[in-house]
Amino acid sequence: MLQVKGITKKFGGVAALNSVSFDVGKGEVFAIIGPNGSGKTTLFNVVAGFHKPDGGSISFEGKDITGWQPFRVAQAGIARSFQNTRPFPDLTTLDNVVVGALTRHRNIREARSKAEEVMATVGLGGAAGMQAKNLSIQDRKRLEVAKAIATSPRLLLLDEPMAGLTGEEIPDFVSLIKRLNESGMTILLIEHVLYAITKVADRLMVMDNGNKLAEGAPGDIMNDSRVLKAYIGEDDA
Amino acid sequence: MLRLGENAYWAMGLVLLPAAAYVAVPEYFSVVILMYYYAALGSAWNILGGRTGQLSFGNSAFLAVGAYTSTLLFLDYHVSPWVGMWVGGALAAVTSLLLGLTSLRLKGPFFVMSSFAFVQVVQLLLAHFTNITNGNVGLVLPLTDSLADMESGNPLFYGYLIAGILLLAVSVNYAISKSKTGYFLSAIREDEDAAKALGVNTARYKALAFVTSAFLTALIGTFYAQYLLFITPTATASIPLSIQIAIIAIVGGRELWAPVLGGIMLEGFAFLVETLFPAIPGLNFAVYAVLLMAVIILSPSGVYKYVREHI
Amino acid sequence: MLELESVDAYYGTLKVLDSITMKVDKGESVTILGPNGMGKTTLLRTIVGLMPARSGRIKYKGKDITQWPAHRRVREGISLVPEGRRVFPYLSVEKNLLVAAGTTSGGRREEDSLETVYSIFPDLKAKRKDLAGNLSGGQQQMLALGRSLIQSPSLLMLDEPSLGLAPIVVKSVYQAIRKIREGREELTLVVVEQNVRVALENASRGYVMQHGRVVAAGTSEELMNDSKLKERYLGV
Amino acid sequence: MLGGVYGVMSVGLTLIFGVLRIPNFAHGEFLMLGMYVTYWFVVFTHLNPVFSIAVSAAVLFVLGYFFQSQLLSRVSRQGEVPQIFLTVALSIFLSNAAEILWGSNYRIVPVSYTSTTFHIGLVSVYAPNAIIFAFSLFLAGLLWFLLNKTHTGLAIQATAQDPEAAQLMGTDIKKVTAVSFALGAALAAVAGSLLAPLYPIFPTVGSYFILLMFTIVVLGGLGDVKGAFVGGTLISVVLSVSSIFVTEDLGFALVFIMFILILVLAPQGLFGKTVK
Repeated sequence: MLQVKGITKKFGGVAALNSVSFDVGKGEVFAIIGPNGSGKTTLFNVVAGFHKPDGGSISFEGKDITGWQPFRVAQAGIARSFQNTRPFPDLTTLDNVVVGALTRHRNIREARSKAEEVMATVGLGGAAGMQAKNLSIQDRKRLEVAKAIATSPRLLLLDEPMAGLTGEEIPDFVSLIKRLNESGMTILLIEHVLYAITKVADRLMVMDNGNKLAEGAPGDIMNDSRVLKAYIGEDDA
Repeated sequence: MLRLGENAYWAMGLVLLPAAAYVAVPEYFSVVILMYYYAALGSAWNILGGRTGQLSFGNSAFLAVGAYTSTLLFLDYHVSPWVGMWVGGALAAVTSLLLGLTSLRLKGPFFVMSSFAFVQVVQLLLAHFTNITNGNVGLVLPLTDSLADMESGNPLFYGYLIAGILLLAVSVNYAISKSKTGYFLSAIREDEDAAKALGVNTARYKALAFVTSAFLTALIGTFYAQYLLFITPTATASIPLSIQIAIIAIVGGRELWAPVLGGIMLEGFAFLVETLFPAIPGLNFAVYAVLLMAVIILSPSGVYKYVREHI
Repeated sequence: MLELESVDAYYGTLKVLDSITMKVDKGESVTILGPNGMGKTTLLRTIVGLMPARSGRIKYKGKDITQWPAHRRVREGISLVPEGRRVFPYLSVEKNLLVAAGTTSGGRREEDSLETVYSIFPDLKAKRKDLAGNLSGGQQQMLALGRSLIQSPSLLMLDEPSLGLAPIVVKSVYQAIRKIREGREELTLVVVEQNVRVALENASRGYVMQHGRVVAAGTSEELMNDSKLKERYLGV
Repeated sequence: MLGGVYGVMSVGLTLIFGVLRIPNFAHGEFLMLGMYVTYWFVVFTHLNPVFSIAVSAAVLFVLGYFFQSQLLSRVSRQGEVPQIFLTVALSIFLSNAAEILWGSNYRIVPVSYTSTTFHIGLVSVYAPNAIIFAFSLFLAGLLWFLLNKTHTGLAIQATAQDPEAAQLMGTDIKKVTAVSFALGAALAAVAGSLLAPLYPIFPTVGSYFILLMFTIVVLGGLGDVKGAFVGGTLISVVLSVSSIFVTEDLGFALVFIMFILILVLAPQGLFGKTVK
C-alpha cells in the first residue's frame, strides 16, 4: 500500500534520514521505533508532505506522491496525527473533528454526524462542547486521532499517540488502534512505549540516527541485540 | 433561538436607524452614513482578518479599485454605477487574487507589511497615470440626482444604499460562518499546518476569503464615489484609511456583529470629540489613539465579546 | 541545596506538574526518569524559573526562590542546559560563551573563564570564531555545556543531553560531564534522560515521573533492579 | 549620500524587529519627533543642529523605554497582533499630538550652511549631505561596537535569537527588550535630527518615511543590522537612478513592488546571513 524507497533528508548538511526504505501492506499495523532524535518524526513529515525529501521516492496505492503538498497527501487518503497534539484551540472539540470530516463531506450535517460517530469511537463523546484548549492531555491525544480518522483515511499515520499516557491508559489506546485496524484502516505508527507496540504491531522497523537498523516481527526484534543496545544504551557509556 | 433573535434585532435596528435619524436629527444624518460606511468596511475586512487571521493593512486599495472603476466607466462610457459597482467588485477580486497568490503565503507581520506596501503602490499608480485618473486632482462626478445614476437629492437614499451594502457584508459573513468554508477558515486561523494535515487546501481557502473581502470592499468604494461625487487617490487608496478599517474590526472583534459595533462606536466617538472640541484639530485622533490602546490592553478579543460577557 | 514542596504548574488550564515534592543535597547527582510527555522537562523549567509554579514552594540554598525571575535564579547559580541545546545560532562560539559569562562572571576575568571552558572542551577553542549554528550536534551540546560551566553553577541541570546524538557522541558528552565534576565535589547535578541505563549509571539517585507526579524514587540500584517499575513506567 | 542616513533610520526598526518580532509602525513618528527636537533645539540655542543629536536620542530613548516597558510588554504574551496595533495607535497618537502642540505648518530648521557646497577634487559636495554621511558612518561604527563588544549588545543579540536560552544565560530579557526598543527609537530620532536641516518638518512627515524604512529592512534581512545599512544604500541608489528614467512617484511604486516581491521570494533579505 505504501512504498518508501531510499528516502534521504538533510538538515543543514546533516543527514536526518539516510536512505530509509520500507513497505507497509494493506491492513497492516506497522510500527517504527527508535530513540528520540533517531529520525522517526522526520520520516513521518516526509511521508505526509511536510518535508520534501532530498532523495528517494514514496508511493501510495500505486501513485507516486513524493513531494506532494500535505493537503494533497491527506486528500489521497493518508491522515496523520502530530506528536505534540495540534488541536484548533479556540474551536470546540466537536468542531475540531467536523473540520476533518468536512474534507470528505460536502454537507455540514453529514460531517457533523460523522464527527459525532468518530468522537464516540475514540471515547470523546462527553467533551464535544468543550473548547479544545481546555482538554486534558489524554483527551488531546484522543482528539488528535479523532481529527485524523474523521477524514476517512485508508492509511493512518500516528506519531507517538501514547506518549503522555500512563500504564493504565495505554491498554485502552491499544484496543482503539486494534479496532481502527479491524475496521479496515492500515496503520503506520511511531511509538516509544515498547511493550504497547509489541501488543499491536504486525511488523516493526527500528531506527537509529537516521538509519534503518532492523525490521521484522515484534518477537524477533525485541531479541535483537543491536536494538537493545540502541534502546537501553551502551553498557560502557 | 437567542442567536436568531439577536440577528433579527441588529438587522431591524440597522434598517430603522437611518429613518429615525432622518426625522429626529437630520443635521447629523451624515454621521449615520459614516457609521454604516465604516461598519461595512470593517465587516468586509473581517472575512480575511477575523475569520482567517490574516491581518490586512491594505483593504483601502480595493475601495479605490471599486470607486475608480465605477466612476471611470460612468464618466468615459456612460455605464451606470449600478452596473459599474459589480465590474469594480470583479476587478478588485481579480486584483486580490493576483496579490493573494503571491503574498498570502506570508505569515503574521510579513503579510501585514506586504498589504501596507500594496496600498501605497495603488495610490502611486492612480496618481501617476493622470491621463486616465486625472492624478492627484481627482475625479468629479456630475450631479444628476437621478436614481439611474445611483444619485439622489434625498440623503435617505444613501443611508439605505449603505445599509444594504452593510447587510450584504454581514450576510456574507454569516453564510461563511455556517459553511464548510467557514470551518476551514477558522481551522486555518487556529493552526494552519494542522488544517493542511487534514486535507484542507489552505492556500485556496485563504485566497477565497481575500477575494470575497476585496469584492465587498470595492462595492463600498462605488458607494463612496456616488455619495461624495469626488474621488482622489489619497482619499481612497490610503494607508491611514486602511489602518482605520483594521482597527474597527480589531476593536469590535471577530464575531458576526462585532465589526458593525466597532464601526458605529468609533465613528460615533470621533464625531463626539469633534463636536465637543471643534477648535483643536488632531485632538479627535489623539484621543481615539489613546482609546485604542486602552481597548487593546484591556480587552484584546474585542469590545463586542467584552460587552456580551460583562454586561 | 534544592527543595520542592508540593509544586504545581499549569499550561493554560492543563495541570502539568502535580504536587511535586523532592529534595536534592549539595554534591548529589540525581536523575529524573519517565516516558515522554510526563513533565520532566517542565519540572526543570519550573526549577529554573522559565515556567511559573502556581502553588507550592521552591527553596534553593535555604532561600525561597518561588517568585524569582529566571535570570535571577541563574545568577545565583542554577543553570539549565536545555533540551535541544538551544545555542545562539548566529553568534560565534566565543560570543555564545561571553553572553553567559557576562551576567554571572562575578568579577572573574573573562579570559580565565574562557580558558577553563576551552581546557575541558578543546574542540570549542578550535571553533571559537565559527557561528554556533554551523557546529555539529555533538559540538553544540559541548557548547551548551560550556555555556553553563562558564557560569560556575552550584546546581547544574541537564535536559536530555544525549538527545539525537550518535552513541559515540553520547559517550563523549558523558565523559565531559564527568570531567566537569572532577574537582567540583560541591556541584549538584540533576539530569533528565530517557536512556535509562546511561542515566542511572551516572546518578546516585533517581525519581520516576508520570503525569506530572513523582511515582517512584530511590537509589540508582533500587530503580535499576525493580523490573516491575521498568515495565510499568519506563516502557522497557 | 543619503544611503547612510537611510541606514541609520532603518537600523532601529530592524533592531526592534529582531528582538520583539514586530514591525514598529510608530517608527516614522519617532523620526518625526527627532526632527522637531532638532528644530526647537536650534531655535532656542542657535547652535549647530549636530549638537541636538544627543538630546533627541535621549528623549526618544526614554519615550521608547517607557512605551515598551509600560504598554507593549502588557500584551507581549498575546502574540504579535496586539503589539502591532499598539504601535499603530502610538503612531496615530504621536502625529496628532504633534499637530495639537505645534500645528500642521511646515517648519524649516534655520541653518547657515544649508546652501554651502565645497569641493573635494572634482566632486562638489553639498555640505549638509556630507555631514550627514560622516555622521551615519560614525553611528554605524558605534552601533557595531555596542552590539558586539559590550555585554548589553551581546545580550540583545542573544535575546533576538532565542529569548528563552538568553534567560538561561542570566539575561533579564524584559529589560533587554525595553532597551532594544528604546535604542531603536533613539536611532530613528538621530536619523530625524540628521535629516532635519534637509526636509521640511510637519506632524505627518513620519508616514512619508515609514514604508521606505520597511523596504530597507526587508531588503537587508529583517533583524540584520548590517543589512539595514546595505539596504539603505541600495534603496537610495535605486531611487536616484529610477528618478532619472521615470518620475519619482513611479520610482517609489517600483521600490514598493520590489518590497512585496522580496518579502515573498527572499524573506531572509538579499544579503541575509544563514547558517548552513
